Amino acid sequence: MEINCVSNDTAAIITLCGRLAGRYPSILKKKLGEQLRHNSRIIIDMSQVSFIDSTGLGVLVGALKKAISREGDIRLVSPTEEVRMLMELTRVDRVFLVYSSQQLALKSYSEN
Amino acid sequence: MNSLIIIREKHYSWLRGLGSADHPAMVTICNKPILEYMVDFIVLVGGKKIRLVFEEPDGSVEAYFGNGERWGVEIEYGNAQADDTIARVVEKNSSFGEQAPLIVIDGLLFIHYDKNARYEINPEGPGTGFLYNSESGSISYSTADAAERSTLVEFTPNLQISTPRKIVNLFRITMQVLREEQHRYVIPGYGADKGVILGRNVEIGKEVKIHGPVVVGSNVRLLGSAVIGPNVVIGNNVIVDDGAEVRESLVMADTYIGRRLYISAKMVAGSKVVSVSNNASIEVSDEFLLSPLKRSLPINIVRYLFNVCGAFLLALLQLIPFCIFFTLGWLKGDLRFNKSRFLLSSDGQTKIFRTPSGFRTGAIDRIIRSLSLDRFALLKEVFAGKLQLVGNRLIPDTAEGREFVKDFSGYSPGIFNYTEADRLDPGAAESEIAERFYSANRGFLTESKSLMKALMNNLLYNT
Amino acid sequence: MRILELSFIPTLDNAQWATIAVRQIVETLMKTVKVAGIEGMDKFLSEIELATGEACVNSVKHGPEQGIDKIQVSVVFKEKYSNFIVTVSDGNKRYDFSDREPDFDALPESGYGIYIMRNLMDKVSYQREKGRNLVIMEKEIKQGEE
Amino acid sequence: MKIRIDEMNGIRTLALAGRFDASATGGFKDTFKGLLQEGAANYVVDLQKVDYIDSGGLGSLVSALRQTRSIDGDIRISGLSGKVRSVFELTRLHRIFEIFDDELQAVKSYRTN
Repeated sequence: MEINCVSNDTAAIITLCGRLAGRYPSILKKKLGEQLRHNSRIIIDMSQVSFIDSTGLGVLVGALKKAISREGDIRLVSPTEEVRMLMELTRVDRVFLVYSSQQLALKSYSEN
Repeated sequence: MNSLIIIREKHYSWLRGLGSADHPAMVTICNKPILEYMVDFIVLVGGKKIRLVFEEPDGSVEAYFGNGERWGVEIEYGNAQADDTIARVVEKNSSFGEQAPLIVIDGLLFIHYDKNARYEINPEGPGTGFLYNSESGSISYSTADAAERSTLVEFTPNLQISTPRKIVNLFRITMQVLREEQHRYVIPGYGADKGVILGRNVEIGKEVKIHGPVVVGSNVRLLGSAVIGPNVVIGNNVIVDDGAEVRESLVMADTYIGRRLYISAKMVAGSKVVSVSNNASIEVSDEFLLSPLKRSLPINIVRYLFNVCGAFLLALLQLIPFCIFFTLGWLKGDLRFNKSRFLLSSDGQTKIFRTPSGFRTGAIDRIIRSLSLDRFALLKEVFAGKLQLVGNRLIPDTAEGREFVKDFSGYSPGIFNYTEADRLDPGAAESEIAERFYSANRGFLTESKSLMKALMNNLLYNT
Repeated sequence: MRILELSFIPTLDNAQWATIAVRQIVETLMKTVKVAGIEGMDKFLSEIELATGEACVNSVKHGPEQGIDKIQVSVVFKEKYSNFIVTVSDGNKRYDFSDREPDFDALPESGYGIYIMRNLMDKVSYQREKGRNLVIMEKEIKQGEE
Repeated sequence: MKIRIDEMNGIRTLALAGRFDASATGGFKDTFKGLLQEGAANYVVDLQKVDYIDSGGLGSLVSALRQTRSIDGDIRISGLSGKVRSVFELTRLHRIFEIFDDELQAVKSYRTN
């Protein structure tokens, strides 16, 4: 799995690519931890995540809690059907705001 | 009237892989195989013999339907080939077509019959023809001396017939049956609450909420504070873990639904989830969330309950006779009991029990034995979980006994034993075989039978 | 518990008798332990009979000449698992006991034997031991309740 | 195993009885060879009285079927008992042979196509 980070004034954009499972959730957790120290407004582009397991979801939720406690948020960009369904099953879909593109997600941050 | 039901791959293959490994015709609607609805319908219209004709035969269907006794019809099995016409199938199964009127169901149809209605076919004179015909299947008939093809005739009263061809269809039909037509079919289980049908051996946690209509299969555990319904069918052998919520969904047999999962408008089979709204499906490989279940359940608890219930019933029955005859026997000096130490399990636990001596001393003693009252004092051991109600013969704690029990890992003694149930000589080889065989093949049915046999034997052969 | 041990001079007729003997002894044992009531006992027996028959015929056919080295058949009943184990052994050359499925569409005229054994029995294994071939077949009595 | 040969409407019928196992295949093959030499192409093999069939028996049926198909003939099967039917199914022969309830229908079926 690839994890790429780009930061700008409004938010940090993390693009994930591949399977968020196995050892990658803990790597992502570290990355998100670092990122949260600088900027608590995060966008995660999930459009290229083919698979996510419950640990992966757990990392996202854990990071979201931290972000909110720092008045930030984690917003997701176009999760695939598979990921979206798993998020629904685990009720995680209720706590994340989901956007169809990075631009829209960025715009949502700059609006408030 | 006789009937042929033709099961062709092209009508059924899309159901493969949904739920268990059984034949797709065994996929269920409200926990009843689709094929069984067809059989029910044939029985309802007066069928006496049914032959299930397969292009790809399958043991699971035969294992389920057997010879049809349970449905009150004769069920047989036959073969056909993929491109056989209906006429050819009828020809191949000639013992079915000639003497009696024949109904042929070809394809996968869900017939929305009503078990309380009467259906009649009204052909004008002899002939053959279709009662229903569509791309996914047909129902045709021929009268005994069919020669001429007559026009399309219809059942009276009229029937709705669904032709499932996609998972979504199956879901809709199930919902229709669940919400509007429950009363029309015999659905396995018993009605617990309004619109709620529960199967055998269903464990429901204290805080579980069930909102009907809901149909739950057998061997199901709904744990913790799970929320089930409305509009849910749960198959056999399913665990819904604490805090999960299932609504507007079908959970197929042998599935585990993990803690706090939220299942809405889905079909779940093992680790496969299909969204009913857009037919998208995913395979969840995380076994903590969803996973197929092997068919095993906490049988020990159930066994213990079975034992305790049996022992309690027996104690109720025996209490008064026990008081009377033991007092009499004690006054008369007829009672001879030995105290000795017995082995409780193959790992060498022991306990002292009082058992009747080997000698029959008098009339009262005979009565006590014939009514099995000599076991009364042992019943408390069942409640304590030390003895089974029906189990192996108690083996005395001797060097020989310990040796014997050591290589008999299934040894689990009971107040009543298999040897006496089958009236075998305790020393003989048959007794050893029976003891080992039954303990390896415990089942509630066999045990209830053994108990009855033991009680009857005591009654018949001690007087 | 070993309930039958027999050996026969390899001819096709003897193979037939050995097969019938195995069926009979299994039936007798099942009746002794009163599982006669289980549904499908006849099917169970027929399946054991057919698998044993295939193994015996196989041994006879692979023998160098009829009537030299005896073929041995044994039946063991494991009460703990209610399992029958039928072993057929011969002194022939090593077999190719692969679990390849025959290519049904090509209308094969032989090669069904091993496939039949594997499908009728719960477990079929092949061993080579002290210059003998051992075909070991296991089948469990499954009762139709709980 | 016993084999009774008959003829109906120009179709040869072979009614087998007994155990159709490896020791019986020789007899069956010889009989069948004889019939082929007489020039008959269409057959019905009735297995109603066969209570045991093994791979040898099945193999000789398939071999016979091949020979008849090569001369545009066929072998149709009738009267499978439950036991024999399950062996047919196991070896997928139900897909290769046309299977009928009774001999007469199988014979008639040659006329209908």
